[in-house]
Parts: sequence; structure tokens; C-alpha cells
Amino acid sequence: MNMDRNKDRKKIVGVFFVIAVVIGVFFLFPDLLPAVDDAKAPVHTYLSDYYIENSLEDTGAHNMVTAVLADYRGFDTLFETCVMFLAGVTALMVLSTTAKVTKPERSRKERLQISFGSTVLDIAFRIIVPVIVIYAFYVLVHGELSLGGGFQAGALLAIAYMIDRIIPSFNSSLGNLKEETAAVIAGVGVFIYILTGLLPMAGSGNFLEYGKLPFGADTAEQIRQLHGTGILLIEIGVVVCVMATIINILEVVLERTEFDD
Amino acid sequence: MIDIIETFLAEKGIYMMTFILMGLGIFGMVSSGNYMKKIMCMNIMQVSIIFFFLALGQKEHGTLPVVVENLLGADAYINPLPHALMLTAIVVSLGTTGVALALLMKIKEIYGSIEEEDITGKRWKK
Amino acid sequence: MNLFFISHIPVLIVVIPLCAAVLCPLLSRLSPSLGKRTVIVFLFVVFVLSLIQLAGIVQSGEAVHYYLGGWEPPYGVEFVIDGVNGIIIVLVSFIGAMTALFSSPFEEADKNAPFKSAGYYSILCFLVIGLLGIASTGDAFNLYVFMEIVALSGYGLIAIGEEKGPIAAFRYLLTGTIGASMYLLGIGFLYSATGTLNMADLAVRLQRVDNLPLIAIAMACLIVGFGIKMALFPLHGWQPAAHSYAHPAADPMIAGVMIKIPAYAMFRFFFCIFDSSLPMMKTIFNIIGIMAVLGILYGSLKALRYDKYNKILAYSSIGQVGYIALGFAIGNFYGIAGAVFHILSHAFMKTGLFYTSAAFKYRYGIHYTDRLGQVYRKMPVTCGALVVLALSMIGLPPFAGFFGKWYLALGAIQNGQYLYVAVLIISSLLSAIYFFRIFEKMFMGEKTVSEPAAPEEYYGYGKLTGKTEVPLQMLIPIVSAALMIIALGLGNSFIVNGILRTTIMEVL
Amino acid sequence: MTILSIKPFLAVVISLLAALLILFFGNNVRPNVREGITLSAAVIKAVLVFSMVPAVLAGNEYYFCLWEIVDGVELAFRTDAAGMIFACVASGLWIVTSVYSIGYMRGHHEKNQTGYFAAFAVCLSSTIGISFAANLLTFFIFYEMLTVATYPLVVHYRDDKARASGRKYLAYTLISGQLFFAAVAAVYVIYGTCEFKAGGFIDPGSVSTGLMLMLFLLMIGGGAVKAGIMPLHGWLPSAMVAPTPVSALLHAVAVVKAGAFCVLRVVCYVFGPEAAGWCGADKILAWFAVATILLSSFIAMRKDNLKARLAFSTIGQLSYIVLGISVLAPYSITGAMFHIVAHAFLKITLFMCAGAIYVTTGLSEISTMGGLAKKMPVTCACFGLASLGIAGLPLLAGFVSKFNIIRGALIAGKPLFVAVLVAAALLALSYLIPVVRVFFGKSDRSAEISGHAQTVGEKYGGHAGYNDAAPAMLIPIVITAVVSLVLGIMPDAGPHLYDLAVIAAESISGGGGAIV
Repeated sequence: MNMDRNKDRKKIVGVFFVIAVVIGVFFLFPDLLPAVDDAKAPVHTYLSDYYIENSLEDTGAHNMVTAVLADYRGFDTLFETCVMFLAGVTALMVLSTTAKVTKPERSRKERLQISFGSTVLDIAFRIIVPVIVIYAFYVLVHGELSLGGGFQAGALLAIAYMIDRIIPSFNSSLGNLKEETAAVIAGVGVFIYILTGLLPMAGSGNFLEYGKLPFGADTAEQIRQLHGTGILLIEIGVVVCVMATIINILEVVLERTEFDD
Repeated sequence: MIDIIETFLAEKGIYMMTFILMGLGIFGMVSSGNYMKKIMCMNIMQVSIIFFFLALGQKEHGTLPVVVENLLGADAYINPLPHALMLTAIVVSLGTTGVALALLMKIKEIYGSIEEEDITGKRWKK
Repeated sequence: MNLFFISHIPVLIVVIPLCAAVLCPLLSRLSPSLGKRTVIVFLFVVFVLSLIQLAGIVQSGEAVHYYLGGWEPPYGVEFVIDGVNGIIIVLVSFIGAMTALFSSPFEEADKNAPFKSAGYYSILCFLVIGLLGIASTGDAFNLYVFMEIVALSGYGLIAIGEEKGPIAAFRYLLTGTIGASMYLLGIGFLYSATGTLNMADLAVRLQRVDNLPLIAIAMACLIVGFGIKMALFPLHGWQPAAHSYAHPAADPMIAGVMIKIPAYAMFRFFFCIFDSSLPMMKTIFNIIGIMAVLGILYGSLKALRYDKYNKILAYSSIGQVGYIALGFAIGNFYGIAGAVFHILSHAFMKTGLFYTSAAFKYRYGIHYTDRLGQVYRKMPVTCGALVVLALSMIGLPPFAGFFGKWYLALGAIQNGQYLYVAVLIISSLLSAIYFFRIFEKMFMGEKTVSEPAAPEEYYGYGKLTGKTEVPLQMLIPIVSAALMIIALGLGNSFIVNGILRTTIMEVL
Repeated sequence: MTILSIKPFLAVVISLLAALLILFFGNNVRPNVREGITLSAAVIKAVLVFSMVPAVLAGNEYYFCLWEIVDGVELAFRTDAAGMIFACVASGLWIVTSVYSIGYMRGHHEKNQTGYFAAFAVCLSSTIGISFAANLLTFFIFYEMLTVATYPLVVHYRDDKARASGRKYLAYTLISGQLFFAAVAAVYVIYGTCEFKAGGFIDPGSVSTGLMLMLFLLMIGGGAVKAGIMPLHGWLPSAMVAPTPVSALLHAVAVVKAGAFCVLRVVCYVFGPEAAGWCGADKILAWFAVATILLSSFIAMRKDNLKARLAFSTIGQLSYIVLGISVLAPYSITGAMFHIVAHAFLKITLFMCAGAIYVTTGLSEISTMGGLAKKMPVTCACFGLASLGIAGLPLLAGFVSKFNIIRGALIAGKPLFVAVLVAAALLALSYLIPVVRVFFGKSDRSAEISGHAQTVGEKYGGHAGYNDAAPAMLIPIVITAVVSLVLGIMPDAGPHLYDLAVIAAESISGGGGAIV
């Protein structure tokens, strides 16, 4: 008991120490960072201006964040997607050495009984799932125009699957993926991205240079459209990868842990 | 006097908060004995850095960096670059957390606990 | 066609193994060993490409720039490859390919669980990709992404290792995330002052920044970030456990290369981006020097205490990373050349030594040096390579380790930093103690190696066969590491004068 | 004139190749093949080395450069007169020692012979490398190679005693090697070159006295440890646990002579007499040498173990060489260099005799060897001859060298050293002659000895009653004894080693004015 109090006191001292150090640094060097909202700060006058002024013209994407993410810095995003894939594979590898938990196979009748507790909720979820899927596609294709993009769409699709999977009363309407299969699909998703990057090389462009996708484009407008195509293609890759990875992790966890129903 | 503090807080307050958040995150990672709490503190730290970048991207009178109808000029939009960077950082931290949780499950299976004291006392120390 | 191919080499070096890594699970579905073979073959292809690239750079004497997505820097991400990272890419791809080959007896393709070896190879390949990316990139944020790729694959390979692997990986994950976050924070500070992320552009625009506290804090963040990643002395906590318990076949890569590449990135930041004429640079270098000196002594002394082969090697790595940091702290041509050369030579030495460690585990399940008695009669080639590598670690000529030390000593003497020379000598002698102790146990100890009577007593990885030396896939990497040490030692002047000199001179 | 030729390099590499072959075949082939490799490599090496003598005598140098190893320093070999002397001795004696080794190892049924012969070959490779090295870095590479290659020989028996002495050996040599390394690096940074030059490349006054003295001491330390100058001699007596051929090699040819040669290179080819005299290093070195000569003689008198007594005798004799060098007079340098030759032949004879006695009779303590001469007349006679040579009696090789050193010291006006040298010669008599007297004296235990000899003889030769050492051991002993006799009468016989020493000394003092 006494020890605990001592520990707590130490923690409080630590917290105040951290706060004091940060405040101290800020009062010692008030000009350390530019003021928030200061439009004249170097952050806002160099690259930022270029992106804001040229992104629509360069890439045809109305959403500048998407333009930066998927086009100007598309290479970062490729590896961001790889991080997802890698996380899924790693989780699978880490947990694959432990034995799977065998769960008793339940009959359909039983499954229908164990649910969220009420028919209303069950039915509600049944209705929600298709809506989520449709919304996900909307988010995907709308990414370059307004807010949205592959990661969000992938997450939404995964949620649709998740609901389908964890509500016991569902009759597996979307099918039951094995975690290894999910990892394979995630890999294919990344590969779509890589292929999109490699294609412009055939048109004497650099890696990920969408403007030189070998689909025949001459005018500036067509090139802009090609950028749109490129962004869409990689977003599809991202969607597949993110969705499969989330499913992968979910399956790994579900198979190896005993949850209280 | 109050004016000065007010402008200071207005200009730098958000940075101060993010750094305090980061400091607390690291402090929590070091001090807490529960591995789950360590992961949470790790997330707090990562989020604070995301905040820091987003605060850098703020601009007076700036709006969302989406061209709705016509381009309004550079002053009208906030900086899109930090947002793009932070999307990447978020995904990376998501991946890290996922792996951390998987590891935690594994640790729980091996040691039967996620308290550092139990693990150190039992088997970690040679 | 020929030209097309050549101009894309910088990105192909990263993308080709990436294809293998992401398709590895799929290919393993088709045929159990297909994915694994693809990874090995692709990594060898990358090694050849990296050699072609290096030859081009040496011939032209200019750095290669590759604009990803066709966007010119600073708007897009670019790859910049000059002499220094050209040779580091060769190093990474060579050791990566060799390690992939080395792993194949450990990860026999299993029809019932095809994913097991596929997942391992995928993660290993990602480790190589991340390291190649860090070495190639010219963009500060891109470096962060690659750093995370390296870290994540590192966590995976450590976690699937031996008994305490998961917990070692978890600790590395916590520490490594702090490191990466500190790096990101440092980038954030620099970004706030310059508004750019491209390294070359940062260097130009930083010269106009007179906000010294900001630069100092950014540097501190970067030192902590890189320091954690490369296990520099006070920030090394995660390293010994991680290197001891990682997957034995991937351990060579983790211990040999994974902690060297952040050191290279540190070189990029401190010599290519920051203005070395700043008055506080001297203080910063002195701080790095103190960390390095303490690390060298700590690592060497700590290694004496352990009996576990991997632990000895891990602690010796802490000391050896100190050598590299020492070279940066010295900061003149010889110092930097010594540091970069030591990155190369130590990568081969440590990788080779971990190969031998894995070979002992594979054949006889040996973890402790006590059990190495007379093992050389059973595994003569492995032990011969071990002797060469260990002598190089001690720093005896004509092996590569000596010349790394030689350049560092030259640099330190040129600057009049005699303390550093003394530390180099002391560390050599300490490492002589722990390596000769291993020799004594190996060559003079009682015979402790024995064939287990029954298969269930057997705790090695390989199948029990009549042969006592490890299979050819493992012998080739072991022998090639030893040969590379000799070649690097005798040919060090080709590397230092032929490849590194122009780049380092530009930087200074 | 410089002749570009691959010969020096080949001479170095041939035994390295032999070592690899020996290791490769290992125990898979019959011992005859393995020893055949050793012997043929030894012969080829000797032929290569001796074939270069005439050109060197004519004032030419062979030169071979592999490639630039670091900026401005090449991995290069140059056969100057001084190096030639050492190489001739080493390569010539390798043949003898190989033959002897074969006899000894078989007679003794040693284990681990493969490793033994391989390490032996590497040792010789590095010794030739040391003698032909054209610059400090090449020299250092082979010097450290020698350190490492000798280690397996020292710990050959692999018991606790061997391990302890192996550790001791490594501690001494590695520490001094590392200090030598620091000094080489410093010299390279300060002077931008590492090339050996007769008369030295360091100018007096180029750096402060303190720094130069420090550099000198660091470098000399490397040589002094191997040459066994007190107080750095500790490893040498304890390394006696090794088999006798190793002791013979260590204490007569390769290691200790490499140390002495290192001192010669540093004093005469790096610093030069002038700079060495300027910073006062010569006096320090000389006094250490004097102290070592006297102390080691006194210690040697008290040792009953034959090998230990010889070891301390070695320590004393090597300090002769060092003293000769540090007198810095042309005659004394000639004498010092010739003493490398003379002492090599004499001491190897002594050691081989000790080994032969041990293998044949199992005796290692002097006090138990009474009347041995009756059983082993030839061995004992050779031992007596070599003892007299070590003491410096005229008509034996030791006399020529000691006479030259004394002459140099007299000319240089250092009578104290002359006194020490003469005293040391008497001391050498006083610790070696008693051994000979025991051999030729009466014995009350000869029956016991002959009993043992019979069993050993049976084991070895297959026929009982064998008394003197086996031919494989006896022939080398006789050869070296005869050579040391011949060299005493005609110092210039054979490959003109005395002339080489004179040439080297002239080239060293040619540029220097400090020599009085």
C-alpha cells in the first residue's frame, strides 16, 4: 500500500517535471517555432504554395491532399501500403506458432439464437452491410475529388466483413476468408500498386509517372486524365491491401483467442 | 501582461500542448508496468507528433485543401503537405500498433501476464 | 532497351525485391518453395544491378538522381545515389541475398504450412527493401517510411525467433517507435524552419536559417532517433536481447546490417544537410564522440561477462557501432572514410559471425560458447571462417577490421584527439580477450559436441544426417563473408580512394 | 638499382600456400604427403631466397609491389641487404627445423600435427614477409600475422599450462602490437610516408623531442616484446611449454629474431641513427639492453630446466643485438646483424639438442642428465660446441658478431658497453659450461636413463638399444653445428651473409653524420 503511494507520488512528480521542461523550453526560446496560423512561415511559402497552385493542373485531382499523397509523394504511399501488408504478415507469423483455438461448431439454429440479443439489431446490421460496401466504393472513387481515398475505403470494406464475421447469427453472406488467403490478397493489392508504377516505364516515364502511362495521351487534358487513372489504379491497390490486411489481422486474432461470446 | 501571455498561448500554446502530450507519452512508456498501457502511451506519443505536424499546416483564413469550384489562390487553403505526410504516419502507427498487439497476445500466451513485474520476475531475468 | 534499363536501376533495386516480397505468399500457394526461390533469385538480381549502378557512378564520378513519379525535387521524392550510398547498397543487397540463401535450410518449404516459409521470406525481403530504401532515398520523410519498414520487419523477425523472442521484439518495438518518432519530430522541426523535405534542398535552405535553438533541438532529436536505431551507447537497451533471440537465420541481417544503415543516415544528416561550419557543430560532435567512447568501452567490457555466443556478439556490436559514431565525431576525411569503411567491414564481420552462430545452432543446437569444445573437427570450414572473422573483429591486419581502425586512428591523430586512439586500442584488446576465449573453448576445450543419441534429444534445426558440416546453402554465405573480409582488407584503398573519396570530399 | 621481380612475393606466399594445402588435405592424407608439402615448400622457398643473394650483394634490390594498400602506401616487398640476411637465415633454417620437426613429432607421437605444420608454415611466411617488407604497414601486417600464427604453436598441447602461457604470450604481443599500430598511424599522419629508408626518413627536429621519443618508444615496444627485452620478456620463458621444435623456432629463428629485426628496422630505417640519437632514444634502449643482458644471465644460471635456461640465454643474446644496434656505430650494426645469423644457428642447435635429449630419454632437468654424453655422444658434442659459440669463443660464429659489436662500441667511445659485453660473454660461459660438464661428467643414474632410452627407442625406431637421437633429429643438429663452426672460421662462406651485413651497415650510416 505504502509502496503504491510512493509510486504514485513518483509518477506525479514525473508528470510535472515533463510539463515544466516543455514550458521552460518554450519560454527560453520563444521563437523556436513559427506561430500557428502565421501565413508567412517558411512552411506555408515554399512547397505549400506550389502544391496549392499547381496540383489541379498537374494531376487533375481536386483534393490536394490526395494529389500530394497519391501523386507527388506516391512513392511514400506505396511503402505505406507495404507497411500495412507487412503488419498483417508479421501478426500472422507471430501468432501462427501458437495453436489455434478450436471452437465448437454451432448449428444454424444455435447461431441464430446467439446474436446481439435482439432481432432488430440483427436485421439492422443486415441492412447496414450492403450500405457500407456501397459507401466504400463511393469513398474510393471520390478520393481525388473530395475527401476520401483508398485507406478509408479499405477500412470500410473491412468493417463490412467484420460485422459479417463477428455477428454469430449471420449466415456468412460474404464468405469466410482464411487468414493466409487474406495475406495473399493483400500482397496482390500491393502488387497492383507496383504494376501501376511500373507501367509508365513502358512509356519512357519514371516509376509512378502516371502522365506517361502507355495509354496514348497527347494533350495536357489527356495527361491530366491519365493522372486521374493512375491515382484510381493505385487507390484500388490500396483498398485491396488495406481490406485484406485488416481481415487478416482479425482472422488471426479470432482464430487464436477465446472470446467470451 | 495578460495580453502577452494570451498572444503567446495563441501562437505557441498548441505546440506546448503537443510537446507536453509527447513528454507524457514517453514518460508513461517508461514508467508504467503494464504492457498494454505502454502501447497506449506509445500511441499518445505518436498522436502528439501528428498533432505537431497538423499544427504546422494551419494557416490563417485557410480552408480545406480541396478545390471546390475555382482555385482561390495560395492563401485560401491550408498546407496540404503535412496532411499527406500525417496520413502516412497514421497508417504507419496503425501498423506498429497492430504488430504490438499481436506481440502482446503472444506474450500473454507465453507468460500468462502482461505485467512487466511478473514477466521480469519469472522468466525474463537470467 | 539497354539505356531504358540502366536509367531505372535506382528504383528497380528497390522495386524488384518488393515484387518478390508481396508476391511471395501467392507464389507459395502455387508451389511451396516457389516463393522462397523467387525471393532468393530476385535478391541476387538486385545484387547484380547494384554492382552495375556502382560501376556507373564510379565511372562518371557523379551522383545519380532518380525522380520518382517524374516530379522534380523538392516537389516529389527523389533517389540520390553517390559513391557512399552506392557501395552501401551493394553491401546491403549482397548480404541480403546471402542471408536469403542462408535461411533456406532453416525454412524448409512445408506443404502443410506453405505460409510459414513464405511469410518468413516476405518479411526478410522487406527488411532488405527497407535498408535499400534508406540507403537510396534523398527525401527525409521517405527515409522515415523506410525506417518503419525496416523496424516492422525487424520486429517480426525477432518475434519469430527463439524463446524470449516475442518479449525482445516488444521491447524493441517500444524503443524503436520512440526512435522513429524522435526522427519524425526532428524532421518536423527542420520542416518548420525550411518548408521542405528534400535533403539537398534542406541543406541549401538551412543555411539561411539563423534559428540556432531550433537546429540544436532538431539535431538532438535526430541523434536520439538514429542513436536508438543504431544502438548507440546510452540508447542501446533493446539491442542485446533483440540480437540474441532473433530468428537465427535472419539474425545475421539484423545484427550485421540493420544497425549500420541508420548510421549511414546519420552521416547524411550531419555532414550533408547540416552546415558543418556552425559553431555548435563542434559541441555536437564532441557529444557524439563521448557517446561513442563510452559505448566502445561499455560494449567491449560487457561482452566479457557473457557466455552466450550471441550475447557476446551483440555487446561487441554496441562497441563497434561506437567506432562508426567515433568516425563521425572525428569529422575529417579519414574519420568519415573510416566510419563508412567500418560500416562495410563490420557489416561483413558481424554478419559472418552470426552466420557461424546460426550454423552451430543449426547443426548442434549450440548457444553457449562452453559447448563449442572441439567443434572444429566437425565443422572445419565454419570454424575457419569464424577465426578469420574474429581476427578481423579484433582488428588484426590484413583483414578489413584493421583498416577501419587504421583510418579512424589516422583521423583522430590528425585532429590531435589521442584519447580516441587510446580507446580504439583498448577496445581491440578487450575484443581480443573475448574472441580468444572463444578460440580457447573451441580448439582447446574438452570435447562437448556429440551426436545426440535420439532425435528427440536433438535441438538443432536441421535434419539429422551423417554429415557434420552445414549444407552448401549455408556454407556459401559463411565462406563468402570471410572472403569479403580479406578482400575488403587488401583492397581497402580501392574503396576509400576510388569510391568514397570524391563524395566525402564534396561533403566536407 | 632496383629489379622488379615477383620473387620476393613468391618467397613469402609459397609457405602460405603450403599452409593452405596442409589444412585442406588435413588428416585425409598420409602424414608423408603432408610433410612432403612442408619440406618441398621449405626447399623452394630457400632456393628462391638464396637465388636473390648475388644481385643484392652486387648492390641491387629486388622490388615487388602488389597494389596500393592505403593512400600512398603499397603492399610492397623490397630485398635490401638487412632483410636478405634475415630471410636467408629463416628460410635456411626452416628446412632444418622441418626435418627435425618431423623426427620430433613422430618420435613423440604428437596430436594435432596438421595444425602444427600449417601454423609453422604461416609463421615462416610472415617471417619472410617481415624481412622483405618495404614499408612500415606491410611490416606491421606480417608482424601481426606472426603473432597470430605463433599462438597455435605455443598452445600446442592444449592443456591448462599451455593455455596460460598462450594467454600470456598474446597479452604481451597484442598489446605491444596495438601500440606499434598507433605509432605507425602517427608516423604516417606526420610524415606522410611509411617507406623504409636506410638511414631513416625522420629528420631530427621535425617534431618535438617528447613526441618523437614517445613514437620511438611505442614502436620499439613492439620489437622489444618479441625480442624479450626486460621487463617485457615475461612471455618467453612461459612459452617453453610448447614442443621443442617450436621453442627452437620461437627462440632462435622466427619470433625473437623478428623482434630484433623490428628494432633494427625502427632504429635504422625509420628513425635513422641521427634522429634516434637526437631524441636520446638510443641511450634508453642501450641501458635496457645492458640490464637485460646481465639480469638474464644471472637468472639463467639458476634454472635447472634445460629449456628454461636456454630461454633466458636467448633473452640475453637478443639484447646483444639490440645493444649493437643502439650503439649506432657501423661496426656494431654489422655485428648486430651478423649476430642474428650466428645466434640463430647456435641457439637452434642448442634447442634441438635439448629436444633430442627429451625425446630420446625423457629428461628435461639438467641435474638428471649426468653422464648423458656416454649415451648420446654426438648430441652432447654439438651442444658443447654451440655453448662455446654462444659464449663467443673464437673460431665460432658468435665470436665474429661479438667482436664487431665490441669494436663498434670502442670506436664510438662507449667503454662501459665494452665491459658489459665482455662480462656477458663470461656469464654465458658460466651458465652453459656447467651443462656441458654435467653431460660429460659422471653419472650414477645412467642405468635408469638407458632403460628409458630403450623404451623410447623401441617406440620410435623399432629396435632396442638405440642410444643417440634418431637420424631425423640428429642430422639437423649436426648440420647447424657444422654451419656455426664454418661461419666462425669463414664468416663469408655460403651466401656471403657477413658481406650483406657490411653492405647494410654502410647504407645505414652512409647518410648519417651522428655516428662517430
